[in-house]
Amino acid sequence: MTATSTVKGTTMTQTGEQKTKRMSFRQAINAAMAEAMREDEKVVLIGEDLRGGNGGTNPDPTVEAFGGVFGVTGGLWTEFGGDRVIDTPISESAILGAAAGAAVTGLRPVAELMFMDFFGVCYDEIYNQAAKFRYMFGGKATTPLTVRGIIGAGVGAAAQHSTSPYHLFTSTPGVKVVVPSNPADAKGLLLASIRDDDPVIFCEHKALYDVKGDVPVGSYVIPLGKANFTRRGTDVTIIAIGNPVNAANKVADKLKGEGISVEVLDPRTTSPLDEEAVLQSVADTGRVVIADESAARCGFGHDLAALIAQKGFHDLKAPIHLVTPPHSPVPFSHALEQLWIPGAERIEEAVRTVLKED
Amino acid sequence: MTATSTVKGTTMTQTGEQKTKRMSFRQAINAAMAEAMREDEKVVLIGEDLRGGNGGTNPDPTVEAFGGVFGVTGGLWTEFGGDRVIDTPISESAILGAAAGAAVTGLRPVAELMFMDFFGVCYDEIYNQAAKFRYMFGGKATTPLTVRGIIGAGVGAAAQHSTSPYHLFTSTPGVKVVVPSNPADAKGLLLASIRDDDPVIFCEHKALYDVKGDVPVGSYVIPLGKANFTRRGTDVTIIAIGNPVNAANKVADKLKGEGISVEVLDPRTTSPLDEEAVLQSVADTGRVVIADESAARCGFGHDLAALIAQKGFHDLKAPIHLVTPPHSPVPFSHALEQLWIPGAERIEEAVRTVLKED
Amino acid sequence: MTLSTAPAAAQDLSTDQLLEAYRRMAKIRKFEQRLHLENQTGDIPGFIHLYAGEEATAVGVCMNLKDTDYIGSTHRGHGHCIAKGCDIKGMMYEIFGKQDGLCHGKGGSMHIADLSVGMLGANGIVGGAPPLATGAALTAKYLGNHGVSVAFSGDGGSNQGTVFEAMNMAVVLNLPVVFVFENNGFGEASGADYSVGSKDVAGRAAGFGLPAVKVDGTDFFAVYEAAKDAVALGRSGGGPSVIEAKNYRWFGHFEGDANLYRTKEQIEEIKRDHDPLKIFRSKVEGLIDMAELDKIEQEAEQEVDESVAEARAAAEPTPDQLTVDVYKNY
Amino acid sequence: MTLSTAPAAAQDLSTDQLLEAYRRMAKIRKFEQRLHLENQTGDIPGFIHLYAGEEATAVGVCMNLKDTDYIGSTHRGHGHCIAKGCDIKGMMYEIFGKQDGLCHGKGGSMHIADLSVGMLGANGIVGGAPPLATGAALTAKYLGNHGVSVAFSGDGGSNQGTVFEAMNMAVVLNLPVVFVFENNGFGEASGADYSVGSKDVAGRAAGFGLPAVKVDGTDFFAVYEAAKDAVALGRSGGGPSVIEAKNYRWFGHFEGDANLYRTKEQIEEIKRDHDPLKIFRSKVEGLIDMAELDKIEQEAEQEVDESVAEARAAAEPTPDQLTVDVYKNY
Ligand SMILES: Cc1ncc(C[n+]2csc(CCOP(=O)(O)OP(=O)(O)O)c2C)c(N)n1
Ligand SMILES: Cc1ncc(C[n+]2csc(CCOP(=O)(O)OP(=O)(O)O)c2C)c(N)n1
Ligand SMILES: [Mg+2]
Ligand SMILES: [Mg+2]
Repeated sequence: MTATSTVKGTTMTQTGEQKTKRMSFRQAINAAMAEAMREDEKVVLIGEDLRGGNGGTNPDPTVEAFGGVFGVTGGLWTEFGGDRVIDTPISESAILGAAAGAAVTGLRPVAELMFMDFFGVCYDEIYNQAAKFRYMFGGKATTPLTVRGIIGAGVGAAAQHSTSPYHLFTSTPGVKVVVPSNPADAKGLLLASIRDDDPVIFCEHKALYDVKGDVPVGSYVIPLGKANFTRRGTDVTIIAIGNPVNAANKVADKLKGEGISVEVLDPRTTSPLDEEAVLQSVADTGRVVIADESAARCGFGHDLAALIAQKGFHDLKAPIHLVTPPHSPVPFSHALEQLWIPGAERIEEAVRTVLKED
Repeated sequence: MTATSTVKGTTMTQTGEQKTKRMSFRQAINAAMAEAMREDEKVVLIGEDLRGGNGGTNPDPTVEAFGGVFGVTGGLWTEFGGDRVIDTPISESAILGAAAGAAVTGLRPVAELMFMDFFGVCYDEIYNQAAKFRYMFGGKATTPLTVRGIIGAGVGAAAQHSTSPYHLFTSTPGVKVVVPSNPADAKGLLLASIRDDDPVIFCEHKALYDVKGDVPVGSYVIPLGKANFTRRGTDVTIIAIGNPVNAANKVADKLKGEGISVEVLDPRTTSPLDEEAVLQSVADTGRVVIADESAARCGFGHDLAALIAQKGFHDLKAPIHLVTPPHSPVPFSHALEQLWIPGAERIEEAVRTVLKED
Repeated sequence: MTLSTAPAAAQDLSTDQLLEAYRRMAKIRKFEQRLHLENQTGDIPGFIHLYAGEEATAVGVCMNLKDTDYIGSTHRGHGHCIAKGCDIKGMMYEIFGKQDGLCHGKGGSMHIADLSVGMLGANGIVGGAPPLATGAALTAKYLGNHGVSVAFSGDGGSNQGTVFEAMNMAVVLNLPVVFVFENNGFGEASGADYSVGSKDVAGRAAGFGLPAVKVDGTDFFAVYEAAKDAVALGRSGGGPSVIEAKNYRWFGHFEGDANLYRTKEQIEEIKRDHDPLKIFRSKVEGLIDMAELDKIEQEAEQEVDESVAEARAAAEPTPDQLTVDVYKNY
Repeated sequence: MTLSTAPAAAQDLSTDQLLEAYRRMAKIRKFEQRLHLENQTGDIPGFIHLYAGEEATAVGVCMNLKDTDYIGSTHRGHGHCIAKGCDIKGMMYEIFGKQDGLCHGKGGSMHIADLSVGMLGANGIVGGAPPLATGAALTAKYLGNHGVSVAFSGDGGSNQGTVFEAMNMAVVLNLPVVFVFENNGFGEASGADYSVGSKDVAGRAAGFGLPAVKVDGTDFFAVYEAAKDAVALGRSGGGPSVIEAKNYRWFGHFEGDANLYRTKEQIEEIKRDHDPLKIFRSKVEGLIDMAELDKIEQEAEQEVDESVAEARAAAEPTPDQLTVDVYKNY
């Protein structure tokens, strides 16, 4: 199984051969939802235009007119019906709040926020409500809620539809946060998220939707909190999450040709974080580049760097290098946006620099 | 002038003697608003119960029935009237959005969010609106908006009224973020914030409201982005912000008696950050403890640690130590809350540890 | 929609039910009056917001609910908790921050919850309950168990966007939820006639497509009747509705509030003319022996006394509890 | 509130004003039709949402405004920009992400702004404009300059909490803001009759204390008259109001939308029966020479043609622009 051939100390719940199917990131996420809904009827989807076509002048009552803004929920309404694939008004607080309320009273909702950029109109429903229920109520509440949403720059969606605020979610005690980088992980992690009894925020990078990979069919779960080594190497570690993992892999493959051995570590979930894997890789290579699209300040990359500066300090042979966006909104212009993204070019440059330092 | 006698390379815009007056943190903030309103009639205040007593059965049309939930705006309605001290419905999105809209069209509003914990119902007005106007609109918008709000644990306000989400604000490009630790700073920084032409988020730690200090009278401005050394020392640096600065000072004073020389650096603003001061202190002592109440993950402390691990690495003699809350909501119980806070005891322990390490 | 006078509905309820209603109201009253005093000792951390004066609303609504129905509450939540059946001792322990509190001392006054009796939590966020209760209603509808949920909000909270969104969505999804607005005339210190643009909270419902009634929130029977209809509507698949209950709050917004927005005389008048317990008594005259009600009050007072004594003596949470229950396994 | 038929208000306006109104509508139409084609080349980054079919609403409103009045817009903002006087070339450059665009290529279609003509920005956040426009109205009221502001929202956006909060607050503070709801029948792909609980957007205004009217948004004169009244109300200190303008959108929600929620025939019918430009022509017959309108259309087309050619050839922002204008000094 290609997608997992380099995995170490981690990940697979199934053993032996598992059939795979080639599909896109989009399809893998769709497949995870379908699988979850088939195995547990408490799983319901709620969000805007997950179906599309309710009301209005829709000539065909059986048609899914949207299936989500990038088509990720396509087919689910047709299979599971309107009681389980629930279209809502444009009211994100009501969506997330109702999902939280449904979760704590017995359902297992998967709410869609569409673009994670919209968290500012509704994050209270997670920050002060769902995430705090269990603790605030003395352990007596269980809130199995998954919030899906789109993150990421690269497709010209401009300042209000391109951010990746998973660092904000990561800093929130009580929620878990998932940022998959490839189709197989997306499926396995989403199934784990939906089955999880705590609130999980699942971040889908829009530039990945059309990326294809081999994805195990059927029930396939990757536990939350287990990192993945997508490349093994000994000279330097790149820790990357989400789309930058793919850039990091490219850099690793390119530098291999030059005899440079690059390890790429994908934490896959930012919370819980597989600290052990991070510190182990630092111990192995002593040189660290972190590639993270979340933020130039107080981001997930800074969290990793702080961890290493605390617990991996003695293994470090050189300063840590962070490759993040600049401290600016995402520019619309394609030319500027490409510079904004923590892409392969900047990652490669950081790797070459850190190799020269001591 | 006591409050600033240890300041280095920084801070005061006025020269020579400036008269001071002993007052509380609350009064200093109030004085800054009054000063700003006297000098610029474009300055207006907007929020919930800044006056209190509008409508209802109020028997006395001249009374300020609230003056803000902790009395911080007391007297301002009486001095400046209802056109400039504007009470609103409980509608935080409308408050911050209207303040942003007023700022970009010519006023200089100071909006109060009351408790910063409420950001989740309204942060879009900053995150996607005010903070992005200038960049998104190609530099053609100016948004001189200040958002004040209460942060901090320690007074039993429980999970939804005790957090310090300034790390989230710090990660937002386009806003500046201020977290004062004493009355004089609070006044000078709030005046600078209100005069600033960019959006500023001003965080007031509730445990400080009754703390007194000598505060310069009249127009007194501390520029944003200038750190303050509250203690000078050579063995170890404690970088602290907000209320933990006071705990750090206590630790420094205590350890002085044991012959340990502790430097305490208060960045005062998290964005812009005085990187130079941080790196200089690291260079001077080589040992770093960071005391920060924002978050156990992706917090402001992690941001500082990442900066140092990147740019101060070669100066470090030992791992960086972060003293933050645990990754949990703020507990209500007084006993637990005291453990939750990154207080003097834990800071002292970290200092003693880092001094033994290499 | 006019302010209805109390229907002579006392006959609809059994004597036991009437006594139970009074018991809950008396418990709330004694609980809050005692807290008003206890708070002055400085031993209660944080803020408390007392419900005294609004007893008939919480109880009038909750007497229509089962343990499997849910309510979402506000920062002023003690009354809702007691009305929905939360244990007095568990609450008092919680308010004192003790390990054996309903939330093991981690929640406090503003976050008391007990899901086992359908109490989804007091809520420190104004406008917090409506979206959550809408979700509980979604669960009930999906499971087809004829459950309903109730969201309590204040007049001040009625201006919060989350509340409007929830009402609209409940209509769109036809969910069994009752939005109860306790209009006690004030937010913190701002009059409802200032902050509600239309000066008519219930009047907003029509714009979202819900039916609404206004009732005298100090009259248990008026509230009970209105809630009975609203709950029946929800249980039978008829969707959401709104009740605005006119109320008076006896104490300040929070304990410590100097009440500058009203006079001492006004407060005395409120206590004299708008006492839900007195009003209840006047309505059941002839049906219930007043001595029974006296006894209920004494019992309530005794229960509260004991709960305070025990709560004060009870153990604090141990340090290891700090990081327990953040996640299922942490 | 009934759907008004267009008043014979053509006489109120001078010939120049009538021609100007048509010019703006024609520019919008040509701009959007051209973008529909340009987008298929793949050279425009991101999402674009076209305003074709709704021209009469933006122009009918903005013909009542001065440069010193402000409007807040939506994701579907091109029409509002043109109606408020944004430069066509500046807009086209912006949509192609070029340095000389109105926002120096940093904003794009969803964030076009020009404060110098009172255009506060298209807005990618549904429900974005109402709080901001309320703030602009606060400025106008505070400065006493008789300015007004307008917030555009859609039927879908009418369900966002921010919108409700803004309406209520505008009433409480008595601000000169007009909330215009462009009801084109759909959010993305969900019918307004599904997502609006009451099935009546304007009907919500009463609950917040604002007057409201419904107009045929494809009839310039109907919109113009309604906006005239609303703007006059605001300018004279009479406070906020609501206009719901019934509309039809000609293209998909965004370019790329397969329009599965309606048939090709329905769209053809819309273009045939609900063309604001055609409707305008029919109303000014006898007042205006049709040849003049033809000429205006040709000029508009030519201006759009030129703007595309120039925008395509124009320079990209240089790399140093990446971190310029985050702050005043950075
Ligand atoms: C989102 C939010 N905004 C503001 C507050 C502060 N606050 C707490 S209670 C309150 C007044 C609430 O008034 P109302 O809804 O009428 O309830 P009442 O106190 O009268 O019971 C305010 C403003 C809050 N807790 N949450
Ligand atoms: C807060 C927020 N939620 C959701 C979206 C995604 N979105 C963009 S446009 C749209 C539909 C808007 O419908 P309507 O308000 O009727 O405007 P129209 O597109 O019909 O002009 C949606 C859901 C968004 N941009 N912002
Ligand atoms: Mg109230
Ligand atoms: Mg629409």
